Amino acid sequence: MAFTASELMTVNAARLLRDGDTVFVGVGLPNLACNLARRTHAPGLVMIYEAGVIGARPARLPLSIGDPTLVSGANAVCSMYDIFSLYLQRGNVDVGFLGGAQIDRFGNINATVIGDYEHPKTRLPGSGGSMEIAAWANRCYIITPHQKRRFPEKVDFRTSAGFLGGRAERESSGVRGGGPQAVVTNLGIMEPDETGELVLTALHPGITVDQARENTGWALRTRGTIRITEPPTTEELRILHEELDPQGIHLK
Amino acid sequence: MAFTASELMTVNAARLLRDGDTVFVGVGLPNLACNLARRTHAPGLVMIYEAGVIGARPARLPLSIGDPTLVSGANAVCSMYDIFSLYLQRGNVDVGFLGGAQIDRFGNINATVIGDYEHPKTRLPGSGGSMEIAAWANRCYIITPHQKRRFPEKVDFRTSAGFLGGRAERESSGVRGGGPQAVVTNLGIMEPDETGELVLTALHPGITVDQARENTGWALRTRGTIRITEPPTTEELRILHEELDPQGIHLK
Amino acid sequence: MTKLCSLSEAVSRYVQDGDSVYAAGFTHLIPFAAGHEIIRQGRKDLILARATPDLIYDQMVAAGCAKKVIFSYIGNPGVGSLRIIREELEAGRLEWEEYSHYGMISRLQAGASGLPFFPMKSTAAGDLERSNPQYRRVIDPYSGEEVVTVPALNPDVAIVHVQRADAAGNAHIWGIIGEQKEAAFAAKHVILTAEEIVDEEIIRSDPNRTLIPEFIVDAVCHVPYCAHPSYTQGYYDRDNAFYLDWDKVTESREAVQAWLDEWVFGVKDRAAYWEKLGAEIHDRLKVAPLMSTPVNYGAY
Amino acid sequence: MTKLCSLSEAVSRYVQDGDSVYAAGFTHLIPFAAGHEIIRQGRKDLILARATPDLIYDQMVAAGCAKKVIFSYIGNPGVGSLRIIREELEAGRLEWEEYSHYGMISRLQAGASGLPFFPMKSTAAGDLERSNPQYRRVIDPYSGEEVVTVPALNPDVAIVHVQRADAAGNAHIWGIIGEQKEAAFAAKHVILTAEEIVDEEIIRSDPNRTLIPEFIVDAVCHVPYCAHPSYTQGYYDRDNAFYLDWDKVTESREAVQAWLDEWVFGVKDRAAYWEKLGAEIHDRLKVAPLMSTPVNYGAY
Repeated sequence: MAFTASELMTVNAARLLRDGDTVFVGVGLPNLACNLARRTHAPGLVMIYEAGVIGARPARLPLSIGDPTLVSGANAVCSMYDIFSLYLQRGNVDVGFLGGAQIDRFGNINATVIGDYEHPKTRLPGSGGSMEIAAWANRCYIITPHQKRRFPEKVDFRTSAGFLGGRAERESSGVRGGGPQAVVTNLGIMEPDETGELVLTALHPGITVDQARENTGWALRTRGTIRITEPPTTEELRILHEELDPQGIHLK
Repeated sequence: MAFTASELMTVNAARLLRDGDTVFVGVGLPNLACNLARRTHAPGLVMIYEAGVIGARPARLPLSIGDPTLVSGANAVCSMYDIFSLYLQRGNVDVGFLGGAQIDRFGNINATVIGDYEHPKTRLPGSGGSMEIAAWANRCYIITPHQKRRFPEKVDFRTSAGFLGGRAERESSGVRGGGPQAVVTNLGIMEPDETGELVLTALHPGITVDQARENTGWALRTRGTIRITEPPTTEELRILHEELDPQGIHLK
Repeated sequence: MTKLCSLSEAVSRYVQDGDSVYAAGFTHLIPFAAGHEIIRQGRKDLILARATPDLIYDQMVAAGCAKKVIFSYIGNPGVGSLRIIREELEAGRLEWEEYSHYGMISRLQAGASGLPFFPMKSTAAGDLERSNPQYRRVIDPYSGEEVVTVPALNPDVAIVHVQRADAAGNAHIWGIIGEQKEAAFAAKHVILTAEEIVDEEIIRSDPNRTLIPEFIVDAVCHVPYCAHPSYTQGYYDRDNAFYLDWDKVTESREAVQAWLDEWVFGVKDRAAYWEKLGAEIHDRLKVAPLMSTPVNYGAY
Repeated sequence: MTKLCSLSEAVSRYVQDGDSVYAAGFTHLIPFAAGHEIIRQGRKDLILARATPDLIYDQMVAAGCAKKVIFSYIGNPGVGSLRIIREELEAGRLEWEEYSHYGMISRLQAGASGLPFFPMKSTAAGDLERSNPQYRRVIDPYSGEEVVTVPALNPDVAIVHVQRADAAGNAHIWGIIGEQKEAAFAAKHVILTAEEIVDEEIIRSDPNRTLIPEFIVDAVCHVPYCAHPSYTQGYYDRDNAFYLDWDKVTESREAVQAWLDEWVFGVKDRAAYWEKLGAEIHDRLKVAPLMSTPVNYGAY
């Protein structure tokens, strides 16, 4: 049984969530992952959206981060200032999901520019809320396809803090959150080691360490025995395709 | 025809309000004065209460600054943080009414302690919102009975800024509001001169300059010809007694 | 997940001797029942913070629960003094820390936001700033001018009374909303008392009305009439006669003790207190309904 | 006092060449009709500030209205890039100033509060702070640690779309409330557009729902469907197909000009634009009602 990259990433991201977590959700795969977790092992997950929606109960797949389906039936709606201050800065968010054009060896993220900031080769959307999520959520997870250009040794622009130049530097910076805990890709999972460097800790069934190394921009190390992830179950796939994304908008 | 002190003060305070003013209202006489003005020459008066009520339309005489009658039928209700920041600090308030145990020669107000702060002879309620109202409302009016102990040369504790040590000092402090514009008492009206010192500018009918001087703690000066205030009209008294305070709670 | 419990359990679990407590509510929704329960359970050395201590802290100070008050206005609103707190302060038997309303609320706002301080424009008054070393200044890095700062206030426990909440603690509040939300987010623990416990569908029908979300709430207590002698908008009126009476009661410490014996120690909970108030007062505080015009959220 | 006027009059009176403009709304209630009217009136050299420029600013930049953008996220939400703004930035033809969402919103919050700056905790990321000299730091006078600051943003004009307002400008907003209130209080002038103009008694029946009070509002314009292709909670849905289409239209400048000619210059106002969209789109964006449970304010 083969799985698409997006199925693998979504299911493995969902499994990282714990029951009772308060999650700052983005659209796309993180949204699917959270809703999958809520329907399986984490019924007590509280979903928060940066648009100011708390405890959303979307009746349809939200197409943008401000979809009205997130509001109807939610527990609470507040201003953007409140969501960033009372929720995120105050330390009320357990988990943040992040993505970006580049993720480097220490989990720093670039969502701003490729090339020089003043004269960019490619202008990207910019931080949005990710600078604060990366800093202040207790745990961050990154979901992204595994491609060499996405995983350079060093990002062109540090939009959001991973472990900066290493775990010690993040710790001495005094930011409250624990930084990136895992990067879930279509090949496997990378996690930070004691220095904050992302190392390979798991592979999806059928993927080799060499494949992961070839698609990473630094000399990717492994830690201990590489775990092979459990394949998506029939039930997980059923929920994803029948309940969460029946039109196949995100799960291609 | 004789008038009570509270009638005189209320009617004369009401006349200082301009149509369209946004007023930060307190309970008691200021509330009566604002409602009187709104029913006579200033129908466009916007009444704001520090409890966070905007455009109140009280159906009965509010007995406290947070009376529920202020809320039912109001234009808006906001948090205390918002009322002090978005309204007062931002400069959206034209007029503030103030009172206090002591008002000095330069219109500074003491509502905190009589005697020493650490070991007070009399502990008073403290600032509440008056420190900010005195600083940031465009114009402030003080309503208080004319008694020597209430008008010392210098207040024991400067809870709220009048002209500090003189108009120049307030101006150089950079606070946005214009400071006290008039003190309305049961004897007459004092206004600041070009140095910020309160001088007598008006007397109620039948009151003498000497009476005002005897009841003031500094050498009260007069400015130009002392104006004699217009007595309360029959209509003003009717509104006060029939519509605003039929039980005579404030107008004794 | 339900957090329903009795107010007695909630106080027993979340209010400890020596704690800093913020019983929220600016003239509205003041959680008197919780204050009485704290008195009944004999808590000591509390640090009582409130913009306006109101009668609730006057009663708690009278009962010997407090070692310190943090406030911005210690008056009996619309009446005069809070005699007990005033006498204790004048006698030097009670510690205090004093702000203006804006300073006090800014402390909560900083605490709720996870910031170490909040800036305010200068008011030029000066004396309170000089008397309280917690007022400080920083230079605005843009204009070079000074702004005044206050430090974050993060009470050990906030007590917030609301009109309606679900069993998990999502709460609708309307009318004067004072500093309820800020106190709840600033505190380490939150005890919610509610006039009504409603199905979560009621809450979810109007999410913009939810000022307090469940996941910052520790205990949800169903306490009708919790706010008497203050009021709950739409549920009952302020008992102004009580505010006037308290001014008389507090003319003598014996009368205060007798009052506490009768109305706090003499009743087991708020239901008994309300019952004891009697039909005449119940009737006097009743209010005719005046409903909001609903809004359409849309079935997306 | 009524402030009712046409959107054309409001733009003509309150939006001048060179002004800084904040068209508010985080994905919700984006005042597209006002953006189109600004294009039609040929405004130049505007400084366009918004957390998320969205299609509205992509269109205004395409039409040559802007000399600068201030933003925190320049994406087409749920779709991808904003091609026009991106190309102009890459080509160096458009000035810009960039923040994170929290930085941007804190600028408005400071502006709305009358403060010169707002503090934020450090995020440690560093590069944006180094690239934008408007990010500065102050020392927390309590802990001695540094906090990051941004300066107040006080736009010349804010444009805010709401569900319902009275003729004087008291406005009810529900659903995602983003930075509507902050933008209105921060700005020197406020243009309000509303799906419905209602009697003031409707507003006064629920004062806690009023986020914007009349006395900060300059003009009130009745503009149904103002927010298309974004949405108005309870009134119509987001037109996601439009967001996807814009991505294709902006593949060529000719197509963009043709679009502007047809949909902005080719219609005289929002009513004509909505009519031109046609019944099929009207139907697709319809939403079934889902009403809030009313609350009781009490007839005090």
